[in-house]
Amino acid sequence: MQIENQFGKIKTVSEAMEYVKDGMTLMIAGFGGVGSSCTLINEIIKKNVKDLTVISIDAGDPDVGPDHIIQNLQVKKLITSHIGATPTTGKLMNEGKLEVEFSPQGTLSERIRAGGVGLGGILTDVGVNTLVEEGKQKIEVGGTTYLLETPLRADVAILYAKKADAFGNLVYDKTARGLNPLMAMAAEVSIVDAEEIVPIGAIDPEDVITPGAFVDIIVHGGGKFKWGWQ
Amino acid sequence: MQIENQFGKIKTVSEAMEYVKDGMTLMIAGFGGVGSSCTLINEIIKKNVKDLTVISIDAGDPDVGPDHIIQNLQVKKLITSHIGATPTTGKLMNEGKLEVEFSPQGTLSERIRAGGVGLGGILTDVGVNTLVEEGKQKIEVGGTTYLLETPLRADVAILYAKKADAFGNLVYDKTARGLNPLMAMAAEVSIVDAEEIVPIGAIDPEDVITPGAFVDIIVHGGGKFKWGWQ
Amino acid sequence: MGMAVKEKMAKRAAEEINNGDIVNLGFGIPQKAIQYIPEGKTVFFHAENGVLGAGQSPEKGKEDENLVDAGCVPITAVPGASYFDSANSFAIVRSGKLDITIMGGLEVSEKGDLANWIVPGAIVPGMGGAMDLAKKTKKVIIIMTHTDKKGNPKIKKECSLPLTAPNCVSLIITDLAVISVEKKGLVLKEIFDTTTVEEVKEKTAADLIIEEPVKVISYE
Amino acid sequence: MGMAVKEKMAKRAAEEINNGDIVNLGFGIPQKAIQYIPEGKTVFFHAENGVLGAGQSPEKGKEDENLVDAGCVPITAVPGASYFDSANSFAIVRSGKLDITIMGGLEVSEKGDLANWIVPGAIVPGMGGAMDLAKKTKKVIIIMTHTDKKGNPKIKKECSLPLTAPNCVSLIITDLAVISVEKKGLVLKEIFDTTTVEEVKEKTAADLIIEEPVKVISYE
Repeated sequence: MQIENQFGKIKTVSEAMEYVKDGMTLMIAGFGGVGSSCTLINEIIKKNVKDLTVISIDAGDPDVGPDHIIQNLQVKKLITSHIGATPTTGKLMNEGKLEVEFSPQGTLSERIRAGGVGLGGILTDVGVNTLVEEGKQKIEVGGTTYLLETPLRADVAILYAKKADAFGNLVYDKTARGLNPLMAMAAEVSIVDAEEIVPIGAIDPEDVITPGAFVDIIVHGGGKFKWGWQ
Repeated sequence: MQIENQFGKIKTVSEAMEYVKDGMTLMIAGFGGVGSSCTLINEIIKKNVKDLTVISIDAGDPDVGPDHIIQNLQVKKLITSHIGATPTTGKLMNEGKLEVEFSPQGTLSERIRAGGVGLGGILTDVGVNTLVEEGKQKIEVGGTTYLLETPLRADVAILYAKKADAFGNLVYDKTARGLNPLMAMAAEVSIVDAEEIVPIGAIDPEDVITPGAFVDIIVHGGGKFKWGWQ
Repeated sequence: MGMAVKEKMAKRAAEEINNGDIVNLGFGIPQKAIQYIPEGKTVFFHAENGVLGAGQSPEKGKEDENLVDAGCVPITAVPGASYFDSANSFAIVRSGKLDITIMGGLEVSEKGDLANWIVPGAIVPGMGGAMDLAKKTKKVIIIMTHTDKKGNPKIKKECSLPLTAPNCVSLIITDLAVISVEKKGLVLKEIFDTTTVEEVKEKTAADLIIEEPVKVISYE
Repeated sequence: MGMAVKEKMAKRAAEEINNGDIVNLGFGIPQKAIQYIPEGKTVFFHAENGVLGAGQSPEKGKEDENLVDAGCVPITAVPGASYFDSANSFAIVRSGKLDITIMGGLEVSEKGDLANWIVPGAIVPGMGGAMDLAKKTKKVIIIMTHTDKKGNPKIKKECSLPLTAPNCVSLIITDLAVISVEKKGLVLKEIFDTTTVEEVKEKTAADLIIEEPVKVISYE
């Protein structure tokens, strides 16, 4: 079926890749690769852009996810909560070849959300009196001490969705939601790899998780990860 | 059909009303009455609890919503964004019989969300260099000045939902969503007036807007507002 | 008699809207703009209570009590619409994804400061979503009468009323003229065919930059 | 030979879970607790990647690549489950709606400080969700060996490793004993039938309050 592309958001993968450039800040959605776009990750490796700052909840898995971009030495800085599943990432960090900034996972989610919804930061007591508080402003509210955590934004976010319509309304699938709706909001250009692209009106307004306002580019990648358990 | 009440959350309206007490902070969900629980508002008027601090996005409409509780002189303080549709509320404010704290609507939503998700506050530049900044801490992040807006929580929240299962998973209806999911998170006791109560498993996990973790009491009120346009 | 002046202002405002734009309309005259969107343009109207893709009023008797705009008036939803909670609704606003907001005004200053939430002497209604919208929308268009009921200018060097947001207005559409707020100052772009440049200058309490020829708007 | 010690610790931890509880299980031994929930108790397992109501593993060949736990292992969803994004997932944690989290530990102090995110000398894996969970869950249960591989006590007056969260642990379940963290200090509640109170005291580098009789746990 031919989908009417009335907002010009539906593009080819190579058109979308024009937005991915050296030195940029890139959000890679997904959790251990679940909810990541296999096609766009592979294309970024193929394009071999360098000096990226990557924001992702983890480094993925040795088999899937952002780790492959890191292994390929395209990343200078990683902002994440966990790299334990990917030995290469930790090795590069210890060798001084990769800067890693750790945020507690809930804090990382809220920092990305804050960037996405236009807040200047959030206060949380998670991390108070731990290494996480280093270099952060402490603020007292109602007798409790909080850390001021700053918002995160990116030039480009890449994410997987189950379904997108031509306006960019998105539906995710089960636990492949994760950070995806937050990163869609937090990037100058959000690129969605949709398993299925449907015409305007084909998604019930109640089912929309990410309104099309937050989506700039829609591609159909079609790539599939090979999972560890397969 | 008899619904199995395996978590004891399904109660009668009068059982639910035992949680509503003099002097408490009460969140009333809805937007101009849409998404408010007609039954619970009427019961609060009937119970005539006093000295309430009410948090609601507006004072409702002269015909529906929180305004009736305010008219009945049960409220000492209202935290809201708009009272323009209800002459009584403004009159009581001007006579000094009601304290009103105004927050910009988006800020109010984020303050309630912050209370709900356990944050110590949020930074926003909405309201900077206006009356809204009075008495608030100003914080500089990345060269921009933000107001520190504090979280809001309540003892009890009352809200309408289209559907609830026995665990309290909630589905809303169109624009009757509003602040409801945020208030459900932000109260010690959240009381949901569900149009329909269904057994566990009857709601698709993708359709759940408020997970049952945030819902304490489920009633079926059955009351219906008479709308201005009717 | 031609088109009523309120309609003219709404029609002129509608001309600012592009295909695919995300637009929030204030109550009253701004809402009339919806009728002047040309065929073929798909515009997503945002209502801050929680819908993107607000459509026309339903037929009488077909109203849905749970589908209303921010004025609690029954609406419909267009294809491609979505519903969300209030936090996500203002996420669209605060993140700068809203292309245009059209709202009323009490005063606009030379620098584009807006005052529209406290009416002097009246009951304070609260700012609702106006501060968020004025501060964060890409293009803020104010529709208002050029002067108040007593004939005092509403476009001034400085606002005397409490601000809704500083330095936020892009375009002012009055019953007399269209004035754009630019870095160099207020630029008189267009006048309606019912007035003159002189009258507009006289009724404006701020400097107006006039780049001749000023376009004259004539609506049938 | 009786039940393996890892299973015993998981079974003992499972006894802390009540009907209707919302529970997050860390990787490894904590996850075994799921098998010891008695029939008739409905427990909602939270996986921080975005599901409340995580169920048992699917049959081989019936895995859904988009339905996994926080370790990216395929799971199922129980009736009453819900999916959400990461912000809402940690909303459940941060708001205090999580009744119990069971996780591993490297060190626990007398005051209930927890260190479990930096393994000395190893690559730093990152804290993942552990800080959020440890800080904000109503009841934090730590399952760990009583001593490290060299025989050094892991329950100490003060943690020497960087903290995950201060003052957060409620209950410690080791291969030897069950110790509750109370205001008055560490209370030895139970010992497994493979050890003695004396051995537990010897292998603990903090004061233990002993309220006789200490219950002895014997699992078949």
